[in-house]
Amino acid sequence: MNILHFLNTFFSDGANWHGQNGIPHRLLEHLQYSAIALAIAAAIGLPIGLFSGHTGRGGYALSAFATGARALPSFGLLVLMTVWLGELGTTPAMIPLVALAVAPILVTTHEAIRSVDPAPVDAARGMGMTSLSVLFQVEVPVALPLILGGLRSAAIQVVSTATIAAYISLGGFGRYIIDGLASHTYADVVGGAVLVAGLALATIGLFWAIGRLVVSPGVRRGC
Amino acid sequence: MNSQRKNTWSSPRNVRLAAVVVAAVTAAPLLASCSSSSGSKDPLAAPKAKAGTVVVGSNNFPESILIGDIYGEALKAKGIKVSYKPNIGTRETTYGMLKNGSVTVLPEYNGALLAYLDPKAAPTTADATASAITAKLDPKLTLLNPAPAEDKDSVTVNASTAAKYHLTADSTIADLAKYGGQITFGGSPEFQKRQQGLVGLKSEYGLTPKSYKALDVGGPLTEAALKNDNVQAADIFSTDVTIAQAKMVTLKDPKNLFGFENVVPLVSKTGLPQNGVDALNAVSAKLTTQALLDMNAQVQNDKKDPLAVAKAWLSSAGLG
Amino acid sequence: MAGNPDAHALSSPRAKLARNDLSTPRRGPTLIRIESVTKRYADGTVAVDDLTLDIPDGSITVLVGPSGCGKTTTLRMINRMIEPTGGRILLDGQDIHQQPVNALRRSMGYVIQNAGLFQHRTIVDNIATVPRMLGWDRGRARKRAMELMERVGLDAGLAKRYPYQLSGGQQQRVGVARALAADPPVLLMDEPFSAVDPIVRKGLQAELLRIQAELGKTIVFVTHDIDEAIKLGNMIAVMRTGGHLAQFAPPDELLSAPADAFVEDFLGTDRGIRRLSFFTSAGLDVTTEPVVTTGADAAGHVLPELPFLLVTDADGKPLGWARAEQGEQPDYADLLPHGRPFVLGRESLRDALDCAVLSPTGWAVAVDGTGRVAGVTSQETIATAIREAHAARKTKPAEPGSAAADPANPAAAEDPVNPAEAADPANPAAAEDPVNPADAADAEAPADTAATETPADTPAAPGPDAPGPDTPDGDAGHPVRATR
Amino acid sequence: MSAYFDIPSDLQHSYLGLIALHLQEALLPVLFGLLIALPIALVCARFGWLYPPVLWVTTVLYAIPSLAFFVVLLDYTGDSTTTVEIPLTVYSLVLLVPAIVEGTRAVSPDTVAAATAMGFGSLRRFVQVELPIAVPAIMAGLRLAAVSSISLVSVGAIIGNEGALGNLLHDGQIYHRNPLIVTSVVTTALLAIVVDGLLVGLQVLLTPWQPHGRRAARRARTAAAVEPATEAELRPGQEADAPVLEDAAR
Repeated sequence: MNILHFLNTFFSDGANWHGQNGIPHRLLEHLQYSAIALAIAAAIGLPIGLFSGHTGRGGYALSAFATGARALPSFGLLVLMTVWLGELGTTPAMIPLVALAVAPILVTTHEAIRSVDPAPVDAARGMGMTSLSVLFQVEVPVALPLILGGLRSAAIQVVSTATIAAYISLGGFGRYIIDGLASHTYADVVGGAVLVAGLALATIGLFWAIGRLVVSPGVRRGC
Repeated sequence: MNSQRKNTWSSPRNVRLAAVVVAAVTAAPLLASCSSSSGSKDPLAAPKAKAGTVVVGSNNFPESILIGDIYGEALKAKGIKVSYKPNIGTRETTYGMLKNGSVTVLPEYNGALLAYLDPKAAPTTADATASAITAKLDPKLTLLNPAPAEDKDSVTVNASTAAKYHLTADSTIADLAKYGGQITFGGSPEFQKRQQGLVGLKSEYGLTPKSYKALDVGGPLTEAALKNDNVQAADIFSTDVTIAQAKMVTLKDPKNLFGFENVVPLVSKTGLPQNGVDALNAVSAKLTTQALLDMNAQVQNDKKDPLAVAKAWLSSAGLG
Repeated sequence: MAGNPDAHALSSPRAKLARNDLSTPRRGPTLIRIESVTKRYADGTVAVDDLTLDIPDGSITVLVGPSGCGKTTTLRMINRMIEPTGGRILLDGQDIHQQPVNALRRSMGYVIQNAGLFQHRTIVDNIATVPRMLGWDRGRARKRAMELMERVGLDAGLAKRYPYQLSGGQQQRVGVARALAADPPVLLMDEPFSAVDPIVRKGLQAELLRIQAELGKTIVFVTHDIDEAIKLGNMIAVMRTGGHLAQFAPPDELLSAPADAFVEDFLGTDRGIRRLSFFTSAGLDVTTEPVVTTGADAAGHVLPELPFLLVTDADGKPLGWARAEQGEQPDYADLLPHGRPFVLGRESLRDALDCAVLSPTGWAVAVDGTGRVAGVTSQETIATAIREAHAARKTKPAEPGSAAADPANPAAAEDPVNPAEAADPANPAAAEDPVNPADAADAEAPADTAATETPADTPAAPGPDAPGPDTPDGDAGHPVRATR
Repeated sequence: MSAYFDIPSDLQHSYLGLIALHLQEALLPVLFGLLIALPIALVCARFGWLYPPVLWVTTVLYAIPSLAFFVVLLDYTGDSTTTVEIPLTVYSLVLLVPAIVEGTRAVSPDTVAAATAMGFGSLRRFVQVELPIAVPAIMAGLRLAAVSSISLVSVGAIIGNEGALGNLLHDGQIYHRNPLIVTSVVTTALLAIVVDGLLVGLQVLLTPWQPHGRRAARRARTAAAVEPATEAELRPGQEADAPVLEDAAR
């Protein structure tokens, strides 16, 4: 098979395993871009989503914002930021990645908090919990699986989209794809694609593990 | 409802049916991809151009698009049906499309093409270049007459680097090689693996930069990288209007690594009628480096549309 | 089962209430006073309209009414989950609006439909929530939680479970335990038993009455179920759509004298029968004449009006009815079922009548607290007792309307016979959630339902409660309540 | 304005032409995705054991970056819109299959039982009962697919002018015409928002039984505030319990 042949070519090439263009270095770069983008997006999306979900306010503004954020073309934004900021650092790449990740985090967090069974929340308020206690002791623990789901979905998209950073001369696995396209070495393209997909799947696994660790068995229901 | 129809979907017959549906849906793309990949050695199996229409392609940088427009309009002036496929990508891609017939005419640069076809060739004259290319060229393709216009890849350093290492217009790439361990080199992604690229720079001049930054084909990323000192030296087209603007210094290439870079139409033997060949040769006869520089400036500086610039030049040259 | 019916009867909430009223008037007559309270929403909807209500201390006050009558809104205004737009609510004479809202809420237990448990916390941590908020250390809070689990009849083995592993009935018990955790004087209950099936609900209601008998909380209880209201309430506030108070009265008075057509309609058509629940069977005439021990000589036992003899075993427990003409010996091997007997003195005239109607002979079997036959009685005798009971209160069952204006003895109703259901000899324990799949799957701990969901049979303090002011007095034959 | 809307000749389309091309490249795949997703979802809904493996396959497909997908397909389908449309079809499919399956699964068991009792066959019940009730969930999936598809088309510019409005990005760079880049980004975003809005409108038309808009939402809130605990508001929790308990029993 064609693809398998390419994969073999790519992964058995010793040059792809060390140095600046080696897989370990590109992996670190890719992880770095993804993690920073996700962290910024979470720092924006989680507090707003928690607050709006808890108060039930701003739902419309939020969904409008999310629609807008989703509508922004990542690649276009990348190019636009490159020409506007006139530099080649990570900033132009971070903006589209953050814009991409904020929407799912924000909306899922909001919806997750909103969808918490109102009965325990009512009970918690009725027994005199402060608003913050209600949020962090009742709503968040119950909404955690959904919130993690939003983060996971954002993380997958970021990992997958971070490939386009290579278009503006950054590193990461996208390097193999862009360079492979330019020099017509398909082994590199296929290898890069498989690495990115693998990383995305590893991300799913990571979030599954986090879920096992932090979600109460009472919420997981032993499944 | 009679009882026989009650469990339509769980009867064994329908389990099979379901399995078939799923199998078919998932297998179809796989089958499709297998058949097309095993069928042809060359994967670029795009549909052939419509008979009678000349497809003018171009690579993904403005000058190539501009020359493509010139070729196309010149052919149209001879009453030939033309369709454009501009801005395709790199030579690695466009050459394949010429071979499989999805592109008929492509503006090329003879030295670069040769370096692609035969990285080891080192011709010293334009004619030797042409014959070397012809020897390696796909039998379905041919080169028409080269134009006097030249546009080379060049190793260009930015103003601060030039000052730092005392590089002037008289310096050579070898002079930069001494400082290779201190510079980051920029260029297109494909430059890294080309003979007319890092490979040749190392073998001919011993230049091994500290690191390489993959940018674009002598485009805005490269220019910006040079200006911001993200890279200290870069591959940039010798006809690029920003070299002069930003007081960059282009280093001499005494070993002709970037060889003879005359603009030349690369065409499919069967796709272009004789009057088309004549028309393109007429264009090449009049296309000078100065004309190219002027037109590039109109596109880049005056923001004129390349097609309009091409038409204007053709009519001024009496070809349009 | 039914080992000590008298003790149970006397530990009924009303008994407890009465004792409190007479001996320890802790806070005066009214703990919560709702004064001209109105709740109007921004869109103009009026949920509660100028409601004034005095909720007596240490008893169960039920707010009942159809959907949209503002009963829940009223309840939620008491712990300031909803702020009124007019009027004020006093707790112990203090305007609750002047008090810090969370401190106020922590001083009131709050139980809602579906319990509202925190699914991410174990049962013991759920119950310990308020104590922990009040700053108790973990050990003390857990210890308290374990005590409460026992009090509400939950097996200690459930402590480390999560809510989803419990049946609906068990969850609701946890909800009650959680509300009681910090020992608040006030308990607000918002349709707590509406979401469980009728059998479980019955068990939970009995359990609530038992706990209330022990703790004597001030309970405000919202329900849309008038039967539940009558069963549980010392006082019942019937509300109508638009947030108006239709009537505020003890259940007996409500049944006998509905204030208007709305209340009458809301009560349903058989309120006369239901009211019989409030008449004790204590003074009912029973005869032991047609009762014989199996195998004994029946000569002279057969009554002219009853061609049957009730046959008991050697211990006096009923075995069944034997057909017998006067002067003949019955066939002890061929007995008709005796049907459900009623416990004389503990159950109401309604139960006695029900037994009689269901009996194959038309005669009801009365037993004592140990299940030994106390006698049999005919439908006619019961009817006489009913007439007398009504007469004692100067009311007539056929014309409840005429009694509506009987304000002479409002306090009487505060002291009714304990509800029949509390002493239901049909085993409510085993019946709790028999259909719940969670329990069914709970093979590891088969004991927890059976052992822990026995509500009525484990009165905690039978002995000391026995002598009380509502002990049936010398005026036997008349309902207890009529004596005050 | 001309700096923004003078489209370079090498794109061979007017501004409006690019928009039309963009919509075609973005939305045809969504349509195909839907057409392929329906039978897959139907089969998954009927045979629950198929759903997890299908979900895994779709997740893996979704993890492939669009750029790599384009480039790999370039090998087979050449420099054509098909190269862009196939990955977008796959992505739409991946979003729509779970949307449809989850949507139909969320249909109340009572409704399904009622339909079955009325004599609906399995297929007919899926098409006439479960699918319509699942429309909001499906539309949510469609909206996501459409919006992300519109955004991803732009990446096609990298494989050689197949990115419709995205091609403006590359041209804006090579011709030093930043306004073209702005045009590309803004137009693409607006297209996504408009298409999203149209899909919302379509959903309103398709689901006349659902309350829509702010007024309906406020009405629902007020009703809930008046009698919060007596309404069915608390039911979701109960419903969520049901399958779990069922599992426990099994």
